[in-house]
Amino acid sequence: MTPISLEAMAASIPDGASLALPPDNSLPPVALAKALIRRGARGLRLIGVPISGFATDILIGAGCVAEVETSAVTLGEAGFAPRFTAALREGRITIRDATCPAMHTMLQAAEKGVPFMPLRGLIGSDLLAHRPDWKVIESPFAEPALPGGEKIVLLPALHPDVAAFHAVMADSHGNVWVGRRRECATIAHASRRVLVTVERVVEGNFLEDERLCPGAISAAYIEAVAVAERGAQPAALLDEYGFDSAAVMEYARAAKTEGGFAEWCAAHVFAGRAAAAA
Amino acid sequence: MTPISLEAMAASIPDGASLALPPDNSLPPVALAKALIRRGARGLRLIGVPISGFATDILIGAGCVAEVETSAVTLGEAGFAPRFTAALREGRITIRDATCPAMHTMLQAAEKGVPFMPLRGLIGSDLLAHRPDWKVIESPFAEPALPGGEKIVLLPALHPDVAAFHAVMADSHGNVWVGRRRECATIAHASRRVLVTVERVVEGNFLEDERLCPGAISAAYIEAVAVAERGAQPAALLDEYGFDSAAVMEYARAAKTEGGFAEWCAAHVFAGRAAAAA
Amino acid sequence: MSVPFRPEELLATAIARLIRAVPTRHIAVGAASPIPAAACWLCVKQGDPIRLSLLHKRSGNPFTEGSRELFDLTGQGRVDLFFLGGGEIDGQANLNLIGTGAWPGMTVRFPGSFGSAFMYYMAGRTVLFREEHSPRVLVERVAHISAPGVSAPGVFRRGHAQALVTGRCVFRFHPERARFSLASVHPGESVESVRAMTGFAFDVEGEVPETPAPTQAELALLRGPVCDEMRETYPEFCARVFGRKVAA
Amino acid sequence: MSVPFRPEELLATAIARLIRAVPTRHIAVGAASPIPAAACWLCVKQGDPIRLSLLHKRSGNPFTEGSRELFDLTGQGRVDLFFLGGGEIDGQANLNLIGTGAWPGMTVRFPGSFGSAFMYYMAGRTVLFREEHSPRVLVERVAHISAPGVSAPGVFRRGHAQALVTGRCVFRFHPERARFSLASVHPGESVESVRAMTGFAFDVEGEVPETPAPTQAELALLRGPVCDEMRETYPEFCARVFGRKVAA
Repeated sequence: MTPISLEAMAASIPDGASLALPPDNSLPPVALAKALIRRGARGLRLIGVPISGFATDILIGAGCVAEVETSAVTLGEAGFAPRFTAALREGRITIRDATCPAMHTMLQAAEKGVPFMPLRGLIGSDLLAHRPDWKVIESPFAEPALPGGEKIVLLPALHPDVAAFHAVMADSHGNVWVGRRRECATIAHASRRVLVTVERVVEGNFLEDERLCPGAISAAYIEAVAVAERGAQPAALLDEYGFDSAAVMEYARAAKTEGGFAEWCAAHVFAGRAAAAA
Repeated sequence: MTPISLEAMAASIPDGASLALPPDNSLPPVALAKALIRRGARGLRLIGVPISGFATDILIGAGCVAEVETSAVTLGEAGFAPRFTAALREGRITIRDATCPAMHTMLQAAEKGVPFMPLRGLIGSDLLAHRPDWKVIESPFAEPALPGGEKIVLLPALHPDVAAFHAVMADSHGNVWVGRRRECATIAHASRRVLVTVERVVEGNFLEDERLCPGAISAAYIEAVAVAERGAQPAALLDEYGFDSAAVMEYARAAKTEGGFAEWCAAHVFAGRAAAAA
Repeated sequence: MSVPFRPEELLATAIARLIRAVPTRHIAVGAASPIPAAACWLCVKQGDPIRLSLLHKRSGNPFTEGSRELFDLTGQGRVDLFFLGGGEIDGQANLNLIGTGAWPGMTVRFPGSFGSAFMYYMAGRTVLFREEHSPRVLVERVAHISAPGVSAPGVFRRGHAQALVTGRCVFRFHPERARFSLASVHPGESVESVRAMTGFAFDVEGEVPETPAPTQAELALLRGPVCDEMRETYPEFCARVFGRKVAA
Repeated sequence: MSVPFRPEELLATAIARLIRAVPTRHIAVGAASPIPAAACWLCVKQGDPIRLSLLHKRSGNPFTEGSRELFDLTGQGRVDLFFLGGGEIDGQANLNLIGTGAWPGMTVRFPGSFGSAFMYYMAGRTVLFREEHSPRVLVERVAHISAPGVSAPGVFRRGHAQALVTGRCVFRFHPERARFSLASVHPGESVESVRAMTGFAFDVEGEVPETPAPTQAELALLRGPVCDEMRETYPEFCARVFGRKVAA
């Protein structure tokens, strides 16, 4: 397995692609998001699995995004996501609101190769009213608690064009290791293409190691791997490095305004490239 | 977490319970099956996840079983399961035939707390004709490959009374480690009670260890743990010990007849107890 | 003799009493504020045999199937109690985590519904928690329903709101009539002061007691072992409320 | 100049040719006999860029989500080729893995359907393999259908049988007319000898060639690197067919 460069990986994601991203507590590919900003991506349709965080906000701020399908966009302790909020108000993006288990369920339907899956809840929520793609049926199975019959929602399978996340490591065969963050496996299974950034590439085969295998995703699903050290920061990466609250707080303050965001980008997204080119 | 004895665990499984068991390549609780034979369990309804092997055949041979719901009963390289075949012919058990992904899907529906899940395939198979609990509907979602509409099967959630498997180890908190055999997690999630035999109990907390956590099942699901060294034999246990083909071949030969099975039981199921009591 | 306490400590002990009011084996704590987490730890440290699944705990996160496991666990009926809040909460216990103005929140946009449109139906019960108690938050009718307080017949629903705890009072929820009643008012508040700051109508049955102050034993647990458990996940809260320095 | 070869080697090379006849990125091999596995390894060792997922490989088993992953993978359309057999196979390529006599196999019970009632529809294509070629196995109409050879309109079906390889011949399957045609006969067989031992009617189009013998290069690969890969999973097969001793 030969890793590609981060910039080549970003270049391989076409404008307009639907791109599934895990949130800040689950291996977000922040370095790749910055590379997408540098390449000037446009019209991306982001999918939050099941919510969206820092990477989504910076992509929106940089004008890369047309639509977000997610259950929430948040910077966690640092508050509302400022560029998401501004872009939504200004009509520059659309949002398809969902609820966390609905995002998981739609991806699991794709993972299992079925056209839909049911989910309880949802009925009576205005989310449902705004999702014509979610259908209510009468369940054909008897539910003892509901002798009069049960209404239930069917959610369609969601097949992202691209899934991207930041794994701890890849092995010589292109398998990647995500540990307990198994939702990364679900999006890998559900998506047409899977792009993974990693801290490092190691020798060997995770699938041959009983201790590493349960947290691995087979190379069968993975199109390309790129090395991006500290590629999830400011988010945490399992026990490799912690969440950088100060950096997210600084971002949240800066990104309150368009100008502040542009300055933040100059310092944190483009500065690296200038240095690398020098 | 204080382990209970194997005999106490067997005693806690009531006659008539539905009992989900993984097959020979996935941590079967063979020692527990032998303890069930020793306690004289009756009327068990076994569920193969997704197929059934050695443990199922010995339970059937000993008269513990009323029904099997599974996708196959087999001794693998050692051929047909002799006591299953004999009991079925003699009308002493009934079988509800399924297909592997249907077993997984029914358990995943229980895992997700939904009343049913769809599965493709199945239509045109006689399996479906013999499963009145499986329903065919018109999918409410458009499938581009089928402009005239799609018929699809809905399978009901399957909630076993008890799930049992043999894990490598338990920790001080009652978490257990099954490595890559994640179907054990699915049956743990889907079942009302979960009983786990292990090779050993170790200090610590698997959930705190990024390397062990992905292959662990949280104690949240587990009612009791019992230590049973070599508890999966003659089946294999990950990299702990291999499959004992010779023992299975010997069983397959002996169990061709009722008398041969009785002799095998005397030597391999009851002998240990006599020795322990001495 | 009463010991001085902080408002957060009052709220945590009030929530702990709601937890203990109903048999509870397993509580999941999501992205909610640290106060519900403190209440859960208080019950545990008082010896209640409760399992806590803390979604945001980094080391020892209880979920090994990724973030869907919380929802699956709840779907299975294994979560007795969950906590939810809302940008708006109305008198029928409807929650709005979407925003105000035209859909999808063109006046004020909140982060989004998270898991509310599932958890609120499928958890054994829910304690609603929102510190801000104002007519802006507690409204007659939410602008958009992320998750409804009650459900029509034919919809599978395992649980409802047990109570709504705010910075001013504790409301109990009655799903059969889809209304709140005032259960207790915090020190310094009255039925009238609560009514003045609440956008929805609620019931008052007889004399409304004051929310009991934390006992000395409760405060000792909160400031000691509860704080110890919470520092990794909520360092700033522990520093601010319990006066514990953030570890270097 | 021909080298002596074993029947298993002929079958493996015949299957390898069927694999190579269609672009193939990923093959899953289930509980089938070792001969299809040998065919897959032969293609790999000949340099074809094919990924193999061997369900029964113990070390390095490719599945990290337990045994459901094979079925999910196939549901996703990521498996181009799968192998199936059957206690009975009929002229419409219906498979019976249930048994004969009244349901559920009261005369002869087979082990069961395994994943056939899903894989046969959802894999890109299936090579049917059954060494025993007799009227008992290849029947006019199977007693019970575990998995049907063709499906009605309105049923999602990604693939069908590509071919049926037996100890006597190779049949090609034509899903549009739901019939087999005779593609080649193994050395020593003829159209007539095959017809005599086959319980179903099949088509014969023009001259039926003999199944090509394995080349010297194929035999060298089978007996060398292919055997090396297969010994862990199929030690007895490797000992019997390739003359390799079982490791102590």
